[in-house]
Amino acid sequence: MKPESPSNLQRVLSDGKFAVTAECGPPRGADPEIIRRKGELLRGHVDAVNVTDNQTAIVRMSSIAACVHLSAMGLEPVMQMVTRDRNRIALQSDILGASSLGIRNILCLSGDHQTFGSQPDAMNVFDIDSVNLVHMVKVMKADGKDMSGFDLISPPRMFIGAAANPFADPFEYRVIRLAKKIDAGADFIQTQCVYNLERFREWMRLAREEGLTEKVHILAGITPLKSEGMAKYMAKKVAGMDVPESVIKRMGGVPKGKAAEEGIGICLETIAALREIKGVHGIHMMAIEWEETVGRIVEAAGLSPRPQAA
Amino acid sequence: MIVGKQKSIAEIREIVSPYKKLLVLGCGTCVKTCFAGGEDEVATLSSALRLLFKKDGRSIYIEELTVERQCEDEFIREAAVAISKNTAVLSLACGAGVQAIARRFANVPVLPGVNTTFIGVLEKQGLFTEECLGCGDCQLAVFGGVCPVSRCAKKLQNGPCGGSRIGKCEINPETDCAWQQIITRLTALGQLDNLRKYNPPKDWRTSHAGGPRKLVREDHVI
Amino acid sequence: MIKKIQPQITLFYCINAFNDRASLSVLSGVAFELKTVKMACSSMVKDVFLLRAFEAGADAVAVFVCPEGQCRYVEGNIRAKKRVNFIKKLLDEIGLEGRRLSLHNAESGDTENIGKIFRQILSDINDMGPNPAK
Amino acid sequence: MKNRKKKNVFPETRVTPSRFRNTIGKYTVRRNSRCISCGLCAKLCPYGVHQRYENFNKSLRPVEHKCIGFACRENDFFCIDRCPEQALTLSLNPILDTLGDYRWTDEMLIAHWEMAETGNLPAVDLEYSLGNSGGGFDKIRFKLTETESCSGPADEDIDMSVLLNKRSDGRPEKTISMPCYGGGMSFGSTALNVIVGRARAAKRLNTLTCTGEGGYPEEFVPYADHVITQVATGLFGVREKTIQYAPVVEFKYAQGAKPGLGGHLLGDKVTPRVAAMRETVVGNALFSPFPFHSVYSVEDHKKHVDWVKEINPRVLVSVKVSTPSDVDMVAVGSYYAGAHIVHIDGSYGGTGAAPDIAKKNIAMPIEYAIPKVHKFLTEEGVRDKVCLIASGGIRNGMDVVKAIALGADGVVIGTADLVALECVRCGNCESGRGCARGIATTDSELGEMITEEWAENRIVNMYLAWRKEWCMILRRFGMKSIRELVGRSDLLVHLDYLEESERIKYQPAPNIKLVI
Amino acid sequence: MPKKYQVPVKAAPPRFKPIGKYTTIEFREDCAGSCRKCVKKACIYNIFKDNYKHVAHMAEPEYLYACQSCFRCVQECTRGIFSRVINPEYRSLGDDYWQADVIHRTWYQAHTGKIPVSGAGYRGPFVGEGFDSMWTDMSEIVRPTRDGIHGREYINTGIELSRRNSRLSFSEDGSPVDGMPPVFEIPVPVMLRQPKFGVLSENVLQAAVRAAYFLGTMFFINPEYYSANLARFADCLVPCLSKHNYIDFLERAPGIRMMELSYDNESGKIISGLRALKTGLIISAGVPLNSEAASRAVELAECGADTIHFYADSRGRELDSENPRFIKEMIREVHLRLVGKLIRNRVNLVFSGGIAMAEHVAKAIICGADGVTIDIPLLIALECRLCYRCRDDKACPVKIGDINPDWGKQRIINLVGAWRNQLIEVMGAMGIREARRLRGEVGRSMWFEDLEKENFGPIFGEKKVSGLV
Repeated sequence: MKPESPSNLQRVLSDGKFAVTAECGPPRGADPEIIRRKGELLRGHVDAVNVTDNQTAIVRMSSIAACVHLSAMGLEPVMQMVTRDRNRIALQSDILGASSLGIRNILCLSGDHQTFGSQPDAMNVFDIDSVNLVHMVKVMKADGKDMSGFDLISPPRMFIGAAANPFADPFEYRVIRLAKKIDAGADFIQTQCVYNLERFREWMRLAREEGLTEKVHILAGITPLKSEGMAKYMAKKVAGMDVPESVIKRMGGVPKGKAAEEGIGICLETIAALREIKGVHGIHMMAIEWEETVGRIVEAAGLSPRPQAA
Repeated sequence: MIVGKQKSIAEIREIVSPYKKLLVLGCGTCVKTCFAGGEDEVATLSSALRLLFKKDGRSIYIEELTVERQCEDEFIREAAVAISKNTAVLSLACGAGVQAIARRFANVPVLPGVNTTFIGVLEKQGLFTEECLGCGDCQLAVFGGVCPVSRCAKKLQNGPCGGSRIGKCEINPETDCAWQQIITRLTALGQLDNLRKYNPPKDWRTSHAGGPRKLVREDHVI
Repeated sequence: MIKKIQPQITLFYCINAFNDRASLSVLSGVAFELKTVKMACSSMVKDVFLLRAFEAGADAVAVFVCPEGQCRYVEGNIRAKKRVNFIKKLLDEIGLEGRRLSLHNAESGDTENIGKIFRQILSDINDMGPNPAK
Repeated sequence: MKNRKKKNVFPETRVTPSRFRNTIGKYTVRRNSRCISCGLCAKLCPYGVHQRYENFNKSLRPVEHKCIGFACRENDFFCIDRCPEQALTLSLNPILDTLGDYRWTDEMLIAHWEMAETGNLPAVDLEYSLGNSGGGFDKIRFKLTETESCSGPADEDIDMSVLLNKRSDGRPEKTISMPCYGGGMSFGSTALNVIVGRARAAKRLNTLTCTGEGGYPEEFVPYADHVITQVATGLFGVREKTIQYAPVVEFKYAQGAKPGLGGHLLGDKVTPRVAAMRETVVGNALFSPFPFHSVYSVEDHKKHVDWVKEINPRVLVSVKVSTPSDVDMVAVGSYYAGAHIVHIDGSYGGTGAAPDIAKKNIAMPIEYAIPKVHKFLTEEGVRDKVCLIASGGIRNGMDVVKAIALGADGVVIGTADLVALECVRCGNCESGRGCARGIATTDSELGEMITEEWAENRIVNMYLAWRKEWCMILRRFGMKSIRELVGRSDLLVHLDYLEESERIKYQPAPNIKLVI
Repeated sequence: MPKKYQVPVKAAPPRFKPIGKYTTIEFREDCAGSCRKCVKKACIYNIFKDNYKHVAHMAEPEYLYACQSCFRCVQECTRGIFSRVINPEYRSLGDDYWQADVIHRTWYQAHTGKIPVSGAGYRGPFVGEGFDSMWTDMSEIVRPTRDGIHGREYINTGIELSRRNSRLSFSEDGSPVDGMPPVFEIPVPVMLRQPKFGVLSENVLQAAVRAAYFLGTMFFINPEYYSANLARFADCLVPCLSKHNYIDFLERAPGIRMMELSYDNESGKIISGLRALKTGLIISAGVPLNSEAASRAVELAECGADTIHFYADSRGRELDSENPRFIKEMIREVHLRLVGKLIRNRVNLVFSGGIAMAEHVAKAIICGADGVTIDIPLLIALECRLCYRCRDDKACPVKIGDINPDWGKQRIINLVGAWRNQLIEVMGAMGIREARRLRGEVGRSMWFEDLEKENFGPIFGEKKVSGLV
């Protein structure tokens, strides 16, 4: 592996192509087959695969290990890393390790609070926050120094991602926070699932006004809905999610057996709309435990085939 | 003030059960204010314990006393006579008070009757909220007087997480989002620019990360 | 010879709600001991007084307060109610049964109701047995 | 003519609220936790019950004594109904059960606190003119007139002044601008700031106050023109100098509340300064003898009066006596001995400390003594030569004019001054460290609870409120001067002396059974 | 100079917390009381601190009622959590004659032996029923002693209980025809009488009898309660006997100096007989205070009783009447009847019933009594709360039966001492040096009706409302 070779995702984006990423949750177990099977479902449909880091604070196979498995299959992973579970020392060490294993993309997150997970009695860390993490990776990469200022013998190569939620409050502040992440060193941004297009457009408009879309690649989040129940659940129970009433109604308006189809239909419409928005450089598919649908959607949306890695 | 909550009767019963003569020692400052360890709570708890043990057919002698503060020698001293008459002390002070008593009276078991919960304020009747973590490096000037270290579930220093909704925190819809409050307040103060600045990782050495802390005032040491 | 022990009831009452010990005469013929503590407002019951009544050997403690919204001190009866509920929980924790403590809205002269309340308390004591911490 | 100019002195009101955080009112307004601090009540209430700091987003506790109570229901600003959260409750303040007594009712006390705060008669529906005693002033009323005339002279054109020297004996024809002056409260029994505050008030109102028998602290000197030097049986602090300072010297033969007893100052109150003033030992209880050791007869008394007149050729002499059955004789005797002012002190008056048996049982109430003395002086033909001052149980503004109509020229006020300073009449003036409210005490801490200025303003305000009441009465009878009212007992009625049909036209006195 | 009579008082603290008048209601939930300005810490009477000391030991919240009513906690509490209330027990203490404050002041006097003193003015009604419708006179100049409260020992409160001959008759040889009658004096015009109810245990009787003995006054005792234990106090005992048992009793109880014979139509005869039989024995006649009282007084005075002791009911009312008059009027009637018959000086009149306060002693004497007896105040001095539960054989809330007789004795001595000082207060103000001179001195008193008529009559005309209210 040549250290200077950039990530596939970075190349797709810098080539000005509409990128597609998808999410892939590692298993609650040690079996690598599961992650390989999931990877197989995504092969050819996406430019990179996000591997979550103990998502929703439930213990799973580590993100780094899962990334390595995918990498070995020839898929490009985006390693997610949360500040919830590691202090700054562990974070840096893991970044160096990940880089050494050929992982070239990182998505810096603060992580879901442990109260939502299976072990709410855990102590959290939150030594630094996600903006600090972005900045930390940036400094490691660009200056070749760790946080203490020590010169790293070989700096990690990472295409740095950060998350943004255009739907959380306070809305006015969301763009400021985006700018902050960009200033800290984010190369790309993956957003929370978009159902409320209107609000997303508004957010993008503000981001454009601030000139942020020139500085960063924004990938809009997409999650296909399976049922009315899921839509309702996401609307009510999932933090930071904005599922408008109209979407829930739409999901409920079709017979039970047709709901999944309707969900996919909504996705496709959304993707079509997103592609019209200036500054949106790609989508990020979060098909929760429904990876098989990603390929179908990508194809139907006319985003297939994906550009080949050089 | 330090906010605490009395332990459950079952737990207290467990820890006091080896002793025959017990001093229930209240503290008249913080824990009194949050109704965990003042004169009234001492009286109520003592009475409850007497009933409890009597019900079980056990006899226990319980003495009641409340001093102004269990964390200051001058007031601890006032308890010395009562302590010497009993085989154990059930302290209704915060953890500091319990340890201060333990340190001053080497041969007496000192048992905690209160869970020290946080440093907070009485927001309104019956509602105490945490306001400070004692991190040792106060940045409230930047945050418009609202502390993200104690009041944000993730101690975020650079803005709200994606879970903030209608001013509430994602982990509990009853909890106000600290960042929403910071933003509201800074907006009102016209200091929103504070938030555009990047806040570097916090130096936690002044907090618990640095181990038990000491504060030395050289000017007070002779 | 086993001496039948009479149940003991301690009654705390607000004189604005109930100040008519004569109406307790409806209970004549029922064998129990009654100890009364009158208060200028039911909010004068402190947690500790209720417990001390049990310590003093009461099998049940009743608190008579004014009907809601009619307290001379505006919220005294509400305070009393909350304290009683707190102590009920505490009694449950101790294992004395919170049922031994009860709060009633009383009105002077309503002897029928008062009789009913006492009969209920006595039947409760009968169920629960005497105060085990006597 | 100089004096005439002075008669309508009309000091300004300086609003002077209570020293205490929580006020006591007739009604209680409570705010429960439903309150969302919206601030509507503060905007609505024109009486200032609900207040807000501009920069503080929580509501403050209601200022209860300003609340006009259930009568407010009619108003569209009635906060209880308008509160969007129903967080406010209005009720009669149950604390009133424990406040006041038969003579000074709860409402009378609260009303006087309000007068002392604002200088106005209270807006709240309080009965402040009638006590609950069931006799005397509480059953006497001014006759109803055909028309309740509101026209007539304006307040500032009504003359309230009283001429103290009617003897035409070459001594100053001193007047005071209102028909009352302050009774003696000694240095030692009452906090220094209180008595100096009274002196300052006396100066502003152009009237007098009295040293009591505890001597003449130098703090009085700036107000010397308004301070009576009392010569009592203990002769504490009586010096040539203090006689020379004084416009009036008062011989205290007896005090209504404890007739036949000398003053009594408990040891605790005898602080170093008090002891120095009284030339005695710190911490030693002081009993004044009774009566004057040198007075066995009217002739002896005359010698006393002459002695004082000799020392200060400009001084007027007042003789303060209690009300035995021969009070009329005593009054005439005093006059013949040379007194300018005969001051009769009835049995129900106030005091710092007196045996309960004396306060209740000895000597007659002032309501009887005034007409008795007035009549006798008139029959003797000397009524016009002497200024008759009454005191002892004269509580409020209406009592003042009733006393004048019964025959006094003016009255002396003690307790009401203290009520203006928020006395609650708990009666523990002498026990422990003294007055818990910092009025009748020399305790180093309690004695500093009141400032001179606060005391002055409160007292002035109360009299300004009273003056409004007096003016209404005088206007009702078409009078322009309080002097016209003297002895006009024909304008009075007594409820017990009226036929039922007549009686119901008058406001009945409160008749509440109190727990005593 | 002879030794002057003085009552040595010394504090005898109550065994039970007296029922206080006020306390505070606090909404404690609004504040836990750890504020720097906490009024509970600042209370100048230290009420709250003391309350906490008690809370650990008391089963009942009585100790809460120790408030002196200064309202500072109510007004200064930063959170305004206080309101003040009257103790409901205080509200139901006593009745409308034996009022709560009368009981309270009696407790105070029995405790301290001091006279009740307070600040501010008189706080009661203008005028009241009974003794409350009269005032005593004072004098601006005339004084029995000239030195304030000093020199009071020269005021004599003593009265006689023995018969006085108005004049001596001599035989032709110049020797007195009758022997000089014995002179029997007591130093206070207040005698004690065995109460009609209450827990009259041996201890209680001992306390009262020893107090009477110590004070030099008399104790009127029911003969059934007489026991050998009391024999050494015989000097102060007055057994209340009837014609059926007086002979037996006098034989059984040696050393009795005075006895009382309950009145019936043979009383005159018995008294004459006794006089001859027991010269030197002081004989009192116990007479119900009813409509016949005045004529019986005349009858008994004429047949040679030393003292006539009239019994009104416990509230000082005439007996056997549908429209009873008050003892004040009854005393006037009896006294004036004897004066009218010119025999007032032969006998001494003692009245019992309704004497609740020191002022009643002075006023009864002014009305024409020589002395009074008290019973209920004795019980109150021993902390009685007049709950009358003993009448139903229920337990005494203050366990009067178990008192220490020495403590009880001191309490009663304190009470009588305080009353005597108050009597002196009144006599001093009036300028009277002898209690005997006070008797019947209505000229030195003022009566409501007279004052009204004299002073209000000319102004307001005729009074249309009868009575006081």
